[in-house]
Amino acid sequence: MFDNLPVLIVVTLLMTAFLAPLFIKKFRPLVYGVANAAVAAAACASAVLLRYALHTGPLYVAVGGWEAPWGIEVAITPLSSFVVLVVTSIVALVMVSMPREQVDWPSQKVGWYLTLVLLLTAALAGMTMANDLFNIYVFFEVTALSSFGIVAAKKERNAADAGQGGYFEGNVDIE
Amino acid sequence: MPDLIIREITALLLPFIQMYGIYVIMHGHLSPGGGFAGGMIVGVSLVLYILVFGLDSCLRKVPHRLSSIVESFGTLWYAAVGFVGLLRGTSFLMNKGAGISLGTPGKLFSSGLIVVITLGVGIKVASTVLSLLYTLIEED
Amino acid sequence: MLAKLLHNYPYLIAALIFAVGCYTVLSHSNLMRKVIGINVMETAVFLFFVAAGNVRGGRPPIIDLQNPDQLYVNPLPSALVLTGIVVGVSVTALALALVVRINRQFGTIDADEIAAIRSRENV
Amino acid sequence: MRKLIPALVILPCLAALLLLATELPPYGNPDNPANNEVTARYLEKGVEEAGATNIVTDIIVDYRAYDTLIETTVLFTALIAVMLTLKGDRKHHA
Repeated sequence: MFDNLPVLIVVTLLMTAFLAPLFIKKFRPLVYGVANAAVAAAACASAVLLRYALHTGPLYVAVGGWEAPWGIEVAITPLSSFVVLVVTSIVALVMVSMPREQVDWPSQKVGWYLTLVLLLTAALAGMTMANDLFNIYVFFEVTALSSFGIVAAKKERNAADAGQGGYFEGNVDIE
Repeated sequence: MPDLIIREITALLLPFIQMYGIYVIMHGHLSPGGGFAGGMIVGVSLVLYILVFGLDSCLRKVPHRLSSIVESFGTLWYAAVGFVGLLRGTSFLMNKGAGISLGTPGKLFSSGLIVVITLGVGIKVASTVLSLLYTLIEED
Repeated sequence: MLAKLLHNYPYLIAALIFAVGCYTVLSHSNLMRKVIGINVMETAVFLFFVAAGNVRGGRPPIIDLQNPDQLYVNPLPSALVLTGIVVGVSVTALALALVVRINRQFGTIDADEIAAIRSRENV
Repeated sequence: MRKLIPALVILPCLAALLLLATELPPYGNPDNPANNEVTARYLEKGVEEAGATNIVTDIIVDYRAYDTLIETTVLFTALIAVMLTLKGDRKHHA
């Protein structure tokens, strides 16, 4: 019954992220609202999954219908759905205070920043639920790139240096 | 602005490079290549255009705003194709299992959603290469 | 042992390229050279993956429908490396953007000079 | 000094990697553990199940399509992060 819900959590956040920079100029409050609603919906969905995993047992979804050695498997265990719930609800709470913090930012920058936050949330959720090593690697790259971008978004000149340092250390870790 | 020979030869070659890129995108399921390789070829042809004819001339033909929008919609296209399987009552990103006809293997219009996805990825990669170059070399 | 190493020559070359890239990253303080070194290391990893999937005498994994019984190389490492290459391109793009911004804000792309500037500021 | 210390660090690592290369299965052997039943199914049933004669396309766009969706997202993320890094503080945007 919940077979598509784990993938839909990730994909909904991704689609919101793709649309955010396109509409930010004309509908700035609306984009804030939709982004926050998407993260909140992801939190609700993960709560549903947590309840399912606790009552019925773990859920293993074969994405695209291909079984585990051939396709990608997504695992919903009590632990993974709990971590997703924690991540998404923290981001949802943080995003409530975002419009007030970013009043003097230009619209375009707000759009890119929101996109990166949504991508980071989606990638963290997806990485937690993934049950496939290569899938974890790809999600890890999204996490890394979006967090470097968020770090370097500040105006101070140390921010770029910090992003660069994170890039080198992160890459050496991967390889 | 480079000299006459470079400009003329580039003008002569560009359509063929882009045609080859589109060929690689369209035949991704039959021959080596696919969305990423073909999109990269089309994108690199636009990079060549910028190198030879200058940034302003390319910005007039393909504005930065347009390439960003195409980029966003290319990624959205992939996710939207994934919903086809969902709407037919099966799993996300399903191709044959969702009851889509695969056609005759080896023909150009075969393999169901693979062609559709490859086309979207190709357009997206081409516009990403162009947008990245715009962002990196534009002056403030 | 040397004969076995020479028989596994793609792995030998991958290890050498990896060491060259790692040495470039560690020994230079210029950020551009560090980015190049990381790209060289990536190339070594991709070479290792593709070589691990090779089958001697195998054809490229494009099925010939007329004569079905052929030996094909392993398609899975190629598919994974394709993803890896795209990821490498994106990471390189972001690294170059960070280098451009560091150059704009510090006026240099040398890691040692940046560290000196920052330590002078923080005193 | 700048050149010597990295070389001293890397040479033992290189020796370890070369030692590893001698222990790996012989290059190009069809019986290697990398060519297992997963690959066999891709090669035997790929055309029938996914429809494309190029097996690599079958794998990345059908069997592992979720990975490729995230991969295009990586490109998108990189572009947005580059824009935020370089143009975040511009007052007006084209």
